Amino acid sequence: MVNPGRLTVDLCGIELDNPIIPASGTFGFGYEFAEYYDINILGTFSFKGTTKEPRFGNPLPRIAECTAGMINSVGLQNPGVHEVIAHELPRMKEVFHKPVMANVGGFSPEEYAYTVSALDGEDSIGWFEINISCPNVHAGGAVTGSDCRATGEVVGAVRAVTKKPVIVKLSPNVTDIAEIARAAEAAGADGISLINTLLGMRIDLRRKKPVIANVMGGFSGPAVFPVALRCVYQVSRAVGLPVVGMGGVSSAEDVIEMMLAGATAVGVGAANLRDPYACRDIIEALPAALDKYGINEIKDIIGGA
Amino acid sequence: MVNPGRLTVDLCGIELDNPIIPASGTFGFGYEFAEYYDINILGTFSFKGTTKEPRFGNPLPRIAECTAGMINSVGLQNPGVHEVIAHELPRMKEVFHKPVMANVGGFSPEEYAYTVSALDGEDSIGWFEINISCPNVHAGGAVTGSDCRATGEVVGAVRAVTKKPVIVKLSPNVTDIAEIARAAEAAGADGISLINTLLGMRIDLRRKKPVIANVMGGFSGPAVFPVALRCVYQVSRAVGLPVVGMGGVSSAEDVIEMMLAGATAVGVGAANLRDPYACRDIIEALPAALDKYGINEIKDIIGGA
Amino acid sequence: MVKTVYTVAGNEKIARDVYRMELCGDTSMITAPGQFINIALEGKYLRRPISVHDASGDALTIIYKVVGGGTEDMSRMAKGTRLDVLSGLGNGFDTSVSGDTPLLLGGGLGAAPMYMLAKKLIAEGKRVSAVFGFASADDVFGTDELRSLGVDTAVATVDGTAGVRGFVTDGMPEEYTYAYSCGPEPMMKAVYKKIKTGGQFSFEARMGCGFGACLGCSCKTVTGCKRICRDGPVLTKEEILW
Amino acid sequence: MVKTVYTVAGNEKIARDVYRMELCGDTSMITAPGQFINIALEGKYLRRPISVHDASGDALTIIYKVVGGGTEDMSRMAKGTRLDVLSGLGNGFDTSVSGDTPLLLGGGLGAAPMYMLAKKLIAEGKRVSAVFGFASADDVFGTDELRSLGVDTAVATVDGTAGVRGFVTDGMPEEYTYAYSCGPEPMMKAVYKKIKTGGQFSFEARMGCGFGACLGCSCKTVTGCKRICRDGPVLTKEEILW
Repeated sequence: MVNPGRLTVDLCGIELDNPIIPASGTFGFGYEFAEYYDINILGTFSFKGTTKEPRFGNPLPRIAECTAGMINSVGLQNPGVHEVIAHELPRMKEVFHKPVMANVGGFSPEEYAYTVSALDGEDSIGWFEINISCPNVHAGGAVTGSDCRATGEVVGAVRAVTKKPVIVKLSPNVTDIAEIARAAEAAGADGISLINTLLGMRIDLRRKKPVIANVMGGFSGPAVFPVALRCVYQVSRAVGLPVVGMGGVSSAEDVIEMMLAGATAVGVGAANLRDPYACRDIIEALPAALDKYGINEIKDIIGGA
Repeated sequence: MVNPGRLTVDLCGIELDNPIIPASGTFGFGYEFAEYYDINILGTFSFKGTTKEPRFGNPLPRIAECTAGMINSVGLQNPGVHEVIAHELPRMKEVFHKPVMANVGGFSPEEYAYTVSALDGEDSIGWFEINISCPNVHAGGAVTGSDCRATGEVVGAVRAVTKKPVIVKLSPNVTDIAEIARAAEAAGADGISLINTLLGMRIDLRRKKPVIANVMGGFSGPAVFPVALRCVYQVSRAVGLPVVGMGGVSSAEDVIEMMLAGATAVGVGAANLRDPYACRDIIEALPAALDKYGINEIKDIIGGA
Repeated sequence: MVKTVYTVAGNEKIARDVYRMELCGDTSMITAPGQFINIALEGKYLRRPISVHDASGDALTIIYKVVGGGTEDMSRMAKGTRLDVLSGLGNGFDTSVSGDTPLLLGGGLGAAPMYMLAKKLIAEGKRVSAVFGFASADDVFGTDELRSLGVDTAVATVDGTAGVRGFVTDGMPEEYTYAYSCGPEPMMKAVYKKIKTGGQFSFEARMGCGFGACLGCSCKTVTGCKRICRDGPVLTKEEILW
Repeated sequence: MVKTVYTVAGNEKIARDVYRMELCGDTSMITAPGQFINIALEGKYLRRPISVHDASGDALTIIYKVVGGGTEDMSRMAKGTRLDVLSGLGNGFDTSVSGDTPLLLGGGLGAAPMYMLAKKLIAEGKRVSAVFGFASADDVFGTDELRSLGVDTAVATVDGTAGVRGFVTDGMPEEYTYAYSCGPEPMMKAVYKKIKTGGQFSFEARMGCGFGACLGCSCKTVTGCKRICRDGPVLTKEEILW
């Protein structure tokens, strides 16, 4: 690496050493991955989706295998924001010394605002990622992020209680994702992250019943990459905000492709579950991949396609 | 096979010897596949999407590879309905002696009605499949099938000009596919087929430009199977019509899974392109697969999950 | 958890649909019986979690059942095949609380981890007995091996074709100081209800990662929410909510 | 089109990123030079269409360039690897119209099908000459082989490191009765513009199926819409819209 800064990108005014961000729900609060490698090599990571109240989440089975991917139906399991502040963030801060992305879920604008307010005083938090698109907490996958008005209300409520950058995480399970992104932008979002999982399903042929106890769940993995790339392309052209692109990213090449489509930073989700070293390996592979495709600084390619 | 009728299903009042239907756009007008095997073993097939006027379709490249799938951007290339009647159907009838499914595309209710009227006198046609969901003919993938009102108008126009069963082919690129299916049912549809392709995209890292000349295209193959299965499950519970389930089906097991989800018959698309014998092999494998999972007659499992 | 490469050193059928695979590689991360490894398979997105049958030095043995495409692929693996594996997963059994005469209860494939557990208990000077339950005589495995360690091993089969007719709970001795159980949940639940002593129970679940990241295999316990893959797979009788 | 299995009988590098693979299997469906085969690769959804370099009896040779993951996998295939192949695809070159002194023009990997074409033309009693164009000397392949058939073979390289400096069109002889061309479109377009005789041009395209089903590689011609994979890959000068 001739140029040590060739991987840096700016995400809502905070510089990342590289664009790689383990996605919420695949990296816990980081400290367990810190047993495997120094997680400070990451750009940042998005911690486990946190809600006002503790949540056990959905019944088991929560996991189904698919060709080139998996379905999860965790359902926002988390110990609640106060427990997160009391026990998870202190453990996280012992091993991660960069600004972290705080992923927040909820069921009403007030609840989102409550959780963001509660976390806002944490210096370790660089950005909020507002998850309005979890397919696992409402019947049939209906989410706030399917509707422009509901999106605007949640984003507006959160915007009112924090000065930190607010990144809104969108669902791909919509007719027009650009329209939702514009609603988030109009309500004061600083960035957009996408895609959350595709709503998917598998059936167990032996039992002749859905594999997932909750019937449907969120489909992720390399299989969804072309859909994610398309959504990133559409959204990055529809709004004037930085985009965190994710969905099936598994290699340095995938990162470059996401950034060419319009992503400023790149989330890595399911890949962490198959291989706990996935993000480390991607970061290590990036310089050679940039060389291969004649790219000097990675920030130069954002939206280049 | 102890019971020779164990694979039969009834699709809108016409009995199929088995549920396997090569999907439109992957099987031409059948006569080329008839060089490889006797296509009369099929349940039926859906012929190449036909429009009022001849269409060349989209510029090349039209094809991109994906993990466990492919993107196509053919764009309804076809010689127009009159040429289809004059030259394609006669060739088809020489090799296929069962009722065929006539896939019809268009750009206005009047155009759909024109094409269906023109084809309605063809005795070889058993069903119309009304494609309101091709992602490759409008900017950004917007389609009639994204909107309940537009769906109702097209289905109503077609319904008025034919007494043959009208099957409406839906797009998965919508927020609520069940709602679109209900609109089709209310306008007089006799069946629903789904899913059309997911809107997807790839970027060529060497050229740093989209692989597909038209930027985005329709993503299909095993990667989309969990999304297709979910859509079939949702739609088959939302309407009282038979469903032709398709999307990534590649094996006899996939067929069983689709039918458990709610499909009465099962379309096979991209698999025909990777292997021209895919449908033959699936049909041959079905009896043993039924035995394995303790199924006597395949019609018994429709919607069983 | 350590990511490592194991090489297949042997792979043979030992009962109906059940195979024993010998693997060669570093096993130093296996610190207790009842832990598992998670194997990446070509063309399958999720790894396959398989409990450790035995491990020492450079040799590790697993016993697995062919239940789908992934395990079918495994059954065809030749000697020399290199496997990408996460090893040393899960807590494993705690032998320190067993008392002098622990009882091992294995149902079906749940018999697999009992061999390494028995070895450890015997090494600690305990007198071990075991009951293995299977559907039928064709499914029985691991009993001779256990007996060769000196473990008094009873067998129960549902159809009575081997050992006593019935379930594991029908073959249990009167006296034991502690119960270690692994098998299908209904079997473990029956054991849970029958034993008067303390016990440990090893659970199975569909896992996303196998190392505690995805919360795909969470379960509620007396002591809060636990991940089968990381906080388990072994739970104590006291913490199980049944 | 016939679906068949070919076994790798040889696989060696012959120029920069360029490999020759010898395959063993039924080649009876290859009825003309310029046809191609479509190879299924593990883990890749689309087959890889590769033009036939030579075919007779049970032996078929292809020449391919490593341009991505699929062809990279091919370059590592050992002798004995079995390949799922659709064979005998495309129309191939028509030698009946060549006249007595046909000229073969191959650009880069477009040189690959010229060997079998030359053999056929020579067998028909014609005197064949050829010009192969490459970027640089490291990329040159197939010329000695062609000369061994008695073909007067010139080479052009863009950087002048082998043969004449320039393009295929800079190395063309004055006299020939017909031109057969295969290579990148800009090269073929230059040939199209330069030749005074009739000619045939073999096209490349991203293909979905390779046998005419998907319409992924359609192109407009004087005689209507054609599929590169099935109605082509060879088009005549008269039908090309340039």
